[in-house]
Amino acid sequence: MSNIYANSYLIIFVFLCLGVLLPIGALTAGRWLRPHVPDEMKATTYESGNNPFHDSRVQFQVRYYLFALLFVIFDVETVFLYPWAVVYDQLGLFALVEMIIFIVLLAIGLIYAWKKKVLRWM
Amino acid sequence: MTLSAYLALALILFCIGLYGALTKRNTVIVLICIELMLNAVNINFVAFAKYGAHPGVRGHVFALFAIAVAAAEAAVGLAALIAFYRSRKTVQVDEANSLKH
Amino acid sequence: MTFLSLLVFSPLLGIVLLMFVRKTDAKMIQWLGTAATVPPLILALFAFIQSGRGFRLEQLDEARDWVRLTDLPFLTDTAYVIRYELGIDGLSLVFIVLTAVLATLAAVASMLVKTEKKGFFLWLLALEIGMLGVFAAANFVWFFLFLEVTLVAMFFLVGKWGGFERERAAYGYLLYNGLGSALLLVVIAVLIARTGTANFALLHEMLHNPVAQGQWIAPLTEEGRRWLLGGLLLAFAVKLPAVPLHRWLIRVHVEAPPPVVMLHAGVLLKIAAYGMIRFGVGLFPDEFRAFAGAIAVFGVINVLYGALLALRQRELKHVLAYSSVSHMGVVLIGLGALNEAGIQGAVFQSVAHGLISALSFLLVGVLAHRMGTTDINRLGGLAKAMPLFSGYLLTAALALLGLPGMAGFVGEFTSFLGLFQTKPALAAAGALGLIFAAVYSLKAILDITFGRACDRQEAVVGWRDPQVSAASLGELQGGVVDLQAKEAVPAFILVALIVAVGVYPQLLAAPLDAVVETMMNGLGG
Amino acid sequence: MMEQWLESAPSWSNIALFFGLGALFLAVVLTFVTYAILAERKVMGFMQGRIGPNQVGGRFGLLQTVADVLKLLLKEDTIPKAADRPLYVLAPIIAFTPSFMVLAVLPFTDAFRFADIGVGLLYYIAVSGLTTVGVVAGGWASNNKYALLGGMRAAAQMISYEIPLVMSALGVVLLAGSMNLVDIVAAQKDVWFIFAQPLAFLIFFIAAVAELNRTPFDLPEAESELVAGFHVEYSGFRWAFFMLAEYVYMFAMAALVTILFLGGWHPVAFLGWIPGAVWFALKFCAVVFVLIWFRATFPRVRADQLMEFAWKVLLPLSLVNIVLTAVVKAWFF
Amino acid sequence: MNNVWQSDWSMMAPEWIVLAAAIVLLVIDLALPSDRSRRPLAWGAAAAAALAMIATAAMIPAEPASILHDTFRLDAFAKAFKLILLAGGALALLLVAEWEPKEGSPHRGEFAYMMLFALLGAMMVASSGDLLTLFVSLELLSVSSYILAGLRKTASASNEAALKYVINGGIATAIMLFGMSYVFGLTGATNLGDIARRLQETNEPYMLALAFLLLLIGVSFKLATVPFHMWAPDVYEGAPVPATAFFAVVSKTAGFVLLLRLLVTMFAAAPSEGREPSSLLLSMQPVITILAGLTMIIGSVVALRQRSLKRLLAYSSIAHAGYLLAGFAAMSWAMIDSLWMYLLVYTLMNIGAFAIIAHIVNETGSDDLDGLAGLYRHRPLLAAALGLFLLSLAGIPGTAGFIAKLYIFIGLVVTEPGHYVLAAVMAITTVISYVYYFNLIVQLFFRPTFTAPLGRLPAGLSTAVVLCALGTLAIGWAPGLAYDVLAQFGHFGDFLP
Repeated sequence: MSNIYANSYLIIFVFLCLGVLLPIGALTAGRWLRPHVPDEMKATTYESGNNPFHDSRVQFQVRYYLFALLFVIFDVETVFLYPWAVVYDQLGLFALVEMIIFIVLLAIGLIYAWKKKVLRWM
Repeated sequence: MTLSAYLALALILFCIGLYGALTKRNTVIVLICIELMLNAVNINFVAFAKYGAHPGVRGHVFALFAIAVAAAEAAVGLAALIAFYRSRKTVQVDEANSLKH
Repeated sequence: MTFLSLLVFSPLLGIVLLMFVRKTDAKMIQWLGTAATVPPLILALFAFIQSGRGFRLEQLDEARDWVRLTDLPFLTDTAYVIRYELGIDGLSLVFIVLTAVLATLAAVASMLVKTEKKGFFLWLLALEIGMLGVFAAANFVWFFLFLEVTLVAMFFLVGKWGGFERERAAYGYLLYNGLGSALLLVVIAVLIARTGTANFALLHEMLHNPVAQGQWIAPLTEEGRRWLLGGLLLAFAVKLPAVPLHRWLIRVHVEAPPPVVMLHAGVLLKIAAYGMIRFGVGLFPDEFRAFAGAIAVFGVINVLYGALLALRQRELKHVLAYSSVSHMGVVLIGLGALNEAGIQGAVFQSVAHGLISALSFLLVGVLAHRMGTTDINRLGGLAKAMPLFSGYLLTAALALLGLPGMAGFVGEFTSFLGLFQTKPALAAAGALGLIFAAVYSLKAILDITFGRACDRQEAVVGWRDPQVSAASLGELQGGVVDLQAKEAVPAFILVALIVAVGVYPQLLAAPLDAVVETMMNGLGG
Repeated sequence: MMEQWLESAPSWSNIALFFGLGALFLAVVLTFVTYAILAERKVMGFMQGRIGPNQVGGRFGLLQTVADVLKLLLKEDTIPKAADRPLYVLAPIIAFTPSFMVLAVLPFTDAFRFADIGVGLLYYIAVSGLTTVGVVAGGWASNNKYALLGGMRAAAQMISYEIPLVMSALGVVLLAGSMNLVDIVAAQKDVWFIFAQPLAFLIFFIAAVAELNRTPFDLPEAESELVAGFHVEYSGFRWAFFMLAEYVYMFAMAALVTILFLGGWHPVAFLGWIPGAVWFALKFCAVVFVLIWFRATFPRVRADQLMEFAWKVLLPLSLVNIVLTAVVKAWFF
Repeated sequence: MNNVWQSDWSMMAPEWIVLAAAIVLLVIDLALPSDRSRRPLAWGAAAAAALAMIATAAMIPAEPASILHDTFRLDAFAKAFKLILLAGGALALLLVAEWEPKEGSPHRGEFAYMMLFALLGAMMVASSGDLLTLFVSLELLSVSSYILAGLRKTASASNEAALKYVINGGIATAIMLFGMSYVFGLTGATNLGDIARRLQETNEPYMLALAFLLLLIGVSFKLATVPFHMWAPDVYEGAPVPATAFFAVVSKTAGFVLLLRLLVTMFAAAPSEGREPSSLLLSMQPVITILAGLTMIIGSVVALRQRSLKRLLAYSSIAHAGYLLAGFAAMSWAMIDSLWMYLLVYTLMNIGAFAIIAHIVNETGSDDLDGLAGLYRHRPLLAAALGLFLLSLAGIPGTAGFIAKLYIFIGLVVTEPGHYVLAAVMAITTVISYVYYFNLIVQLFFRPTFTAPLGRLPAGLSTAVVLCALGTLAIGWAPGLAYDVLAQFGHFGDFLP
């Protein structure tokens, strides 16, 4: 059993290596094959023809952050949901009630965000 | 001996986080450092739960709760930071000095 | 029996009534406020007379359940029970009478206060409650409670109705006495914690033959008791005040309004003396011996220092303030003697100085009111302008310097007598102070009454009082109003009392004897 | 055969073995991608009444994509001087690597599978999330307004749709009582979860399409508004790797859908004699086809529709689904 | 799992009430059209807290018990401190009802139920018997508090306060949690009782000491005791007044509850490095003593030069935390009793003062202490009430403050060797504190007024002020009232699980 455990992660590690090696290999191979004649125009930022004006690191709309916050909350809450789901059979009715309360609270949170116009994109 | 290795790692992480949290000026970095500390805690819990004197699942549970709470704190922290940025147009802690010391 | 509660809290009635009087109705307020101080006076005198007739004061003791801090199983039932306890003996009685009398007189003298009389009387009555309570309390917690009431009341009276630097004076008073009280509080806390009781009588028992109130309460050690006594004495030394802790006293005497100073010099300073006698000698007789010498030395220092500085002052209030320091020194001397005469002297001196300083500050108040200044340099020849006033002033001076046949003499004489028996050298040194006293008091008073103001211009400028439309000394002597009846009455009463005590000390000695007796027994000889 | 390898004690030989197999599998995946692209173009061609690639490699253009790849390989690679160079170089790798890593846990048949870990599903979701970082990094690093916008949109979209994805998968976990993908497939022996969890399937599939940045949710690279989204500045093989990542994800996601909802390698009732591999392949291809079909038929949604759909429709639905599933299970099982 | 069904849920009645109220209010707040006033919500919240308080009081005679595998304990300790917490919470909610910042109060709804959630967290801290619940409920309190601090979204001071609070609180949490992880590692248990038992035979003195110190640091962050107090003044000044009142009272109380539950329960019997004294807690006594002394000194000295009322009260609250910590450091048999008494009194007098300050801030928009000048002239009763609270804070006899302080003093000196130094420090700092408290009194009564006369005190504030004033006076003159309640708890004999 522990062997399976170890081996599985070994495999994952191997896949990681492969996943890194492929692009590196390909790109180095490309370096030998492809031409390399840089010039000014090539190195400029592309802005549909017109010359790039001021820095493009524009300040994002705040709504991006708001969604990020929501994501953090809801995504992490699943941390409780998954274990519960896995052992649901053993837990019985009480767990159901508990989790329904939990989900209702989550829903209230969602409704709150909804009402406060956080979910409005435009 | 695996345990002490994990503990050492956690301790190092924690100290880095603490150092950063106490010295850095940029609030985002400070918040990240706090997360770092909390993750050090999680490593501790999980390590103890697996290799500790009394192995058991409690450590994992505690880690789960720690993660959730950390997320909540991070969310509130970012929200506070955004509000602060809106009113002050900066994210530097040491510029948060309108309240006299 | 609720006699004492009645005595202590009867001014409350006045406070309540005053609440319903309009701010503007000064006459009504003055009248009501004065009336409110009468009930305690009557009750006090009644008790005094009764005790003179052999009535046993113990019968007046009161006790009600107040609070039980804890009922932990390992403690005895009596442990940490703090009750509401009042009880008096001859010693307290004397001071209570003094307080009641002076309070009434001060209330009368409050006519010199013109602004916000309502608030003034409210606090004055609160102050009286505090003072009466301090002397009537039979339990440390309540003693402290009443003591702090006086503290707050004085803070307001000085800070709101005082002279130009009133707030500074008030803070000085607050901090010095606050420190004293805090120290006292620690001592009290230790006593309660280690003996489980705050009642004086019980404490007396516990301290002499300690009974464990239960496990986990460490009994007091010999050394511990010495420390406690030290703290106690230091706390009261601040309030007495003993040199070098006397700065606040001067400022308060100078800044506070006359009636307040009457009470302050007359009663509040005596609380310290009372405390030293009651707790110092009463609770820690054996340990007290160790301190007696030091106390006597401090006493002598007080006497000389006060007297010398009084000599150099050219401002009547300062003179009197330093004379207070000097006279309180005499109290210390009496305590330092640590024999029957000494202690009796200390009490006598307290009462005497209470009456005398009350009288002198009443007169100073009047003077300041008339002339707008009390600067000796600027005043002179009042004997012609205000003969009656000058007469009283002279009497006060004579009392101050301890003329035989006046109260001051009895106090100083007995105290020094006591000290001569134990520490003649010190006593001799201290006696110098009496000579100085004669010099400074006569010098100051005579300058004012018969002497000539140093320079006229100054004098002319000196008169601040709008009532006086005078532009020159000549006119002034015609123009100034002499002591009026309503001012003369309290002055007269005071003089009468001074003389009475002076010629018939037994008046005070009678109630005291029993107390001093027991204390002497406590001291073992 | 995988079992005994898995059960053998971990050793260097194992590593070598796995490496070989992994490389082999990588080749397979690449071939799939090559022909998936071709298939996509062909199918769309037919759907739009065109022929599609028909020059290179016979009249079916079988070598068309190969040629494209070679072209990309030979294309000059430019890095704008305004770019944040190290990040710019790193981004494609960050984007691609997870896409391949997730394949490690997918069981294709009971024999043909790699890692067998208890939290397979969680692993998939967690690792696939990393790609977002690569995308945003690319958008940020190339320091170009369109790229940045594309990157941000990609991030917002991915995180928004990840939640319904996760929540709907929860229904499956509830029924299977395990996060191990093999167990999940095993749990579908009798009834596929697409029938037990229709709602979850819908949500999951929609969310999956969005995660793949495919039409109708391909805003991050919307040619018509953002030129090309987060990889405007990329060209040559760097660009190729973003593309590659997307198609590998298409592969992975199709496989995952098959595993979670279509009963993996389980045959349709009476057709048990056909090997599981074939069944898996069929279902897999069906899913891929549907994905291509979508692209051909659906218009692109607006950004606001996109986000609000995720939060206001999918998320509540998936919550409802969880409760329903739990209740039903509590009562009837 | 049956026992979960059978377990006696009525024990959690107060918590249920608060939780239900919070959620209902939340929903109502969402449903209510935005132009409607949210004031009734705050009143409702206050009512709920009061109701919960009654429920708690009703349970006082009940035997100590625990449910949910001993994660939720309802012992005398829990009941006693819940009473204080709920009282403070209810009064603070009254302040919320009258909260009128100049930019208007669009978030009063949030204010109300966020405060309820924080209150819930504090209550759970009081009655949690497990490290896990302790931590989670503490975080519920903290996170809600961060939000409360930042509720004036448009005011930059408020935002800054929230930010500082989050950062400091986060660091504190992390440190405390790190300590907890070591404790868990040493014992493998999260139940406080088991931990206490297993710590007795632990043989890792250094890790144990480290854990203790980490926990102590974390707690003292929350308590804002020196040297971890720097955040408090800023947060107190920036936050809206009701929130400030809440932090000063409820959070502080919860902090001390945490201190007792965490450190005392776990380490009272834990072995210490070296021979004598055998208990780790006792061997750490010097550290705590020094902390207490420094806290008292710095709190009261720095308060001297404050102009802002909130900031002044912040430092004064630091000083009070010092007194409380002194009571803890004494570790006499009177420890918990005296802390309870002090916290009760502290709650009353502080909320009272804050209520009046809230009124001044609402009316004048500033909390500079000039705002008090001459208040006596046109609002004598208000001035008198504030004067009373200030005297009580200063510990003048005749007010509740004195009684509480006296008990702390007794606790300090009852043991041998007594903590005479600490007692002396406490006495001196008390006198120092006279300066700034009486300075306010001078402003109130002696100085002429510059500002326009204040309006009448609105209903909520006046209710709070009257209740607090009555309490302060009553306990001051008849402490028996409070001590009889205290006697009900049997000196928390069942505190240690």
